[in-house]
Amino acid sequence: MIVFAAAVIIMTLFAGVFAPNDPYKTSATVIRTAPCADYPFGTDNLGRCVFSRVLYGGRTTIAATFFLVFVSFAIGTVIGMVCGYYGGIADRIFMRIADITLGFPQMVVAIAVAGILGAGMKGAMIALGITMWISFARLARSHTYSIKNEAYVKTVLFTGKSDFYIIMVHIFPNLMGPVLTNALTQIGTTMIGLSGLSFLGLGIIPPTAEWGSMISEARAYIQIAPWSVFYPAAATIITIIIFNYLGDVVMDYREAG
Amino acid sequence: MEHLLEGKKINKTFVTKGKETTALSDVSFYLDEGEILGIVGESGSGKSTLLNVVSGLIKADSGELFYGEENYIGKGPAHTGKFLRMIFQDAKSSFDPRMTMEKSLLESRRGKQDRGELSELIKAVGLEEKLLSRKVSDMSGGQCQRMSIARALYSEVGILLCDEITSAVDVSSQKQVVELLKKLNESRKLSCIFVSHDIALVSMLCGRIMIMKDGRCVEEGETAAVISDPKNEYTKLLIESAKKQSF
Amino acid sequence: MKEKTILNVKDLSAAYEDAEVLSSVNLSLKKGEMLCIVGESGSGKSTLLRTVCGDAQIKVKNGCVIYGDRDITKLKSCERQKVLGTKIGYIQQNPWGAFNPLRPYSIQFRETLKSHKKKYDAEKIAELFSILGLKDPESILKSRPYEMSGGMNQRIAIAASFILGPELLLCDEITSALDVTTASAVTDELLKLKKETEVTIVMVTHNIGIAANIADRIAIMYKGQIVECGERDKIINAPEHEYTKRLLADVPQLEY
Amino acid sequence: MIRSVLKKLAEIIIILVVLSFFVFVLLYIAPGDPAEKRLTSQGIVVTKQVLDAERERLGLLKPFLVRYGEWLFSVIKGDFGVSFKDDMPVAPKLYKGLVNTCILAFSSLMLSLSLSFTLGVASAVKKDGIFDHIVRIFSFVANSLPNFLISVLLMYFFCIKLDIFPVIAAGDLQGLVMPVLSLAIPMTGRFTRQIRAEILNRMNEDYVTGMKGRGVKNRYIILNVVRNSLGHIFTIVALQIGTLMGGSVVIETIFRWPGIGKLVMDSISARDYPVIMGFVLIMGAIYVVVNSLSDVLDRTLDPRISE
Repeated sequence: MIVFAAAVIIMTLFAGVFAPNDPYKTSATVIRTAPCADYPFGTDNLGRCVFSRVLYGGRTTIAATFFLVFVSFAIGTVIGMVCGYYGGIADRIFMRIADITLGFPQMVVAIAVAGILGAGMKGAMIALGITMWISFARLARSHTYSIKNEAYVKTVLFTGKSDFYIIMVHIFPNLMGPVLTNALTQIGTTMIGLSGLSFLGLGIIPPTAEWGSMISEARAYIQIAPWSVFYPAAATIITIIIFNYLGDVVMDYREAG
Repeated sequence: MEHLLEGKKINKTFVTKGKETTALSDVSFYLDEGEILGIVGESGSGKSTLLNVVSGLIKADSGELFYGEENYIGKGPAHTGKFLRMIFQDAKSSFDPRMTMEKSLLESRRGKQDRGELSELIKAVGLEEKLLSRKVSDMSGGQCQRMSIARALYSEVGILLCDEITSAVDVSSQKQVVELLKKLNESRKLSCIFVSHDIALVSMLCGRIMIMKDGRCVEEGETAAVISDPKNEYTKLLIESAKKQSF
Repeated sequence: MKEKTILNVKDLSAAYEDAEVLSSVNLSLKKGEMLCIVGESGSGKSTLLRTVCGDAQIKVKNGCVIYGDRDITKLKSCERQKVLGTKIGYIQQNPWGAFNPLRPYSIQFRETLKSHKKKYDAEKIAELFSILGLKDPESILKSRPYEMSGGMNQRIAIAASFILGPELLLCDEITSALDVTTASAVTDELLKLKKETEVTIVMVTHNIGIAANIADRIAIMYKGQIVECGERDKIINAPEHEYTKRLLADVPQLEY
Repeated sequence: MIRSVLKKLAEIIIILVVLSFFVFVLLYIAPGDPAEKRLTSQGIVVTKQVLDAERERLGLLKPFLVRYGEWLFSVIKGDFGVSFKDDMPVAPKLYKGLVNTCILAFSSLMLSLSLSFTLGVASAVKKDGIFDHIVRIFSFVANSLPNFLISVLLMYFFCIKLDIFPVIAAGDLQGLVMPVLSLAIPMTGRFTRQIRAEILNRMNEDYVTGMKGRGVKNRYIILNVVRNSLGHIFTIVALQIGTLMGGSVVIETIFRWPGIGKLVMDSISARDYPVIMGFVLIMGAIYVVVNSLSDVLDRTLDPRISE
């Protein structure tokens, strides 16, 4: 599966190399061509190469997903560690907020943001990020809290080392495992969310290639050119399955010890 | 006479779920230089809380704690670490799973590091030097517990607070750890508070004993005197039960 | 006492997934005796009990456990369900490990009895409770395990085993999680019950001191094998195996 | 018990007030002038005078907090203002949409819950059997499917290729099938996985061994385990309410189901703020109330959970 995941990432990262055609070049002569040698996945309503668009679209989706997961991971982990380590009133307030926002309807946030700022990648990212960083923060906090109460951290307290030293040397390395696992499992969910928002027109705005918006556009002429829906759909499903499977495997492995 | 460590009228109450539980009420104790004091009690007697208060890990509600003439109540472990170290029940979790033993040991000393002394100490606690390059997952519970004693010694303090340190290891390691403490007590004048639920074990190691129940000290005195002629009802029951486990 | 063998462990080897825990264990139990199996953590003593009960995670590699005239390691799960409880009882170390912590004892007693097509007999429960030093059986039966102390729970677990009237009772460190004073009270009560019912008891413990005080016979386990087995006096006073000697020397004794 | 319910109630109210404030702030900082937008959308030529009059009429000239207070009070009275698009009161529109959305969401929730509960418990009990493997594969794949994709594919095969169901859900029973399925399939996958894991986890508790040791019948053991898991399963469901809401917006848009989600999607392009605000507030309120309820329920079923 790692091989598949790597293949997907490389294919889309170097979309320019693998793509046979310009994904944005419209051509009136080849509108809705069925898959053929020149256009492996056919063309869409504007005569654009679906295969190239799937590759470039993958780049948009995957890059946005990784960026979002990474930012949430960074922010969430830092806040979680600080809350878990120091406790106190700030921690309690944070936990209340986290309890409430955990699972808060992302779509509602996205709609609120899009309704006011207008549609766009920024709104979609904010909408998804607002709940995602919380999951990292909660996880980091609970692990920090339990590591802090482990005998080895208590032992270090007697040596007079600074809080920063303890967090960086003892706590952070020991919570990386579970938090990174969470990052991996979040990838699939984030892709579903991002492409869903784009599909609704609340995320990436056409003509930028993105799987969700490609499917949304092509839906109108699905009877005439089903390939322009099926290939991006298949790409989406396969990618999500690959990353979800990876997440499951790592999770099982960690649970088994 | 001046005591090495002394606690006066220590009180501590925990609040969980809106309910108050008194963990310590008016507990006083002292520890003289070169002495091993045993504290015996069952779960919930407050013995571990007392040790945590003495070490500075938990703050007492009221009372006084003296190290020599210095009242250090309210000070945290960063301060108390200059003269005492605590050793915990769970030996394996006393070491960072990602660190080698050597790193863990070096970390414990505030002053100048001395690797020669380190290897000497490892031998003094009955371990081999090559264990220093290991991580905790490759060591047994008994080895870890001796390693944590070595770590405390390397930090150059004179007082060890032992919290049920032999409860999680098998009987032969338990014996080894106890013998080691005895030896260090004689050779290095190490002073020690030894908390345990096992009165038989304490009777083998400690010169003086304190019996705790429900957050109070119910009896205190020379070990031999307390065991052969207990005054308190609870102490009698405890000794009675312990006798049923000896042969 | 008539010397009748009720359980026979023959050349038993068993393993969890890949690690072998028991190797060629031989043991026979006489009716009405109290046998203590003593060993340290990892010696395989608890696994031995669990193998007799038929734990699905343990794979029997070799040998058998004869109860009656059958090898009970080969029972189907529905047959085993009928044997466990009524013929062979089993109590584990965790005092909260006998009952669902969230439901009243009375319902769970009913479920236990119904599983064996027996009637709920409040009087018999009350009688068992009084031997075990449990006062006010009605209010206890109405309460739920999570509200009760460990000692209480372990006593009620013992009552739940005895209500089914087993021939053989397997006790896995049942006093290890309790305080010393509670533990000795529970042990005394168990002995009282044993006298009344003449049940055979196998008691697993890491504490040879307990064994020395209650056992008729003692078996010493070390690294998955029984290294020595014999009458209580012989094991305590004239041990033969090196490990037994070391164990006896290392156990802390009250000094005064 | 009563105290904790009251506490929860106070908490809900505080959260809702904070939420409403955020919604109002978002609106306040939003670019574009609602008055201008409103006039243009009605085809009126915008002059300074007309604009000022319109602003005055909409109450846009009053101080921020006064406007918030007035808005909050009318919302409490059930008045969400008038639509910028057609001057009609928003509340009835939201209400009508909400009823339709609830029908859709509730049907799919019930469908997937009953399915996943059965599948989850059964596959946990028969762990590692053939049935368990099939359930695991199904739930894994279903969980990986975005619901907009499912609905597009379902629509293609059942409505266009096979022509069994109508493409546009008219709000009747037949039109309900496709949207319900699209919502329920991924949700069933997710629930099944979580319920299976929860039951498996609880099967490992010591008391299960204890019961087996007394020869208690399997049936009773499973009932005990399921009973103890219920509280947590409710929490799992409550946490998915957010996803369900989001999903219904997508599904309603695709199948043109006349729910609140479709209403709000239509309003976004028109910058019809009162509708958007009402939507966010109502959805937030439902989410908060459902989760508080499940929390109380969980604590009642398992009193060991600490405060």
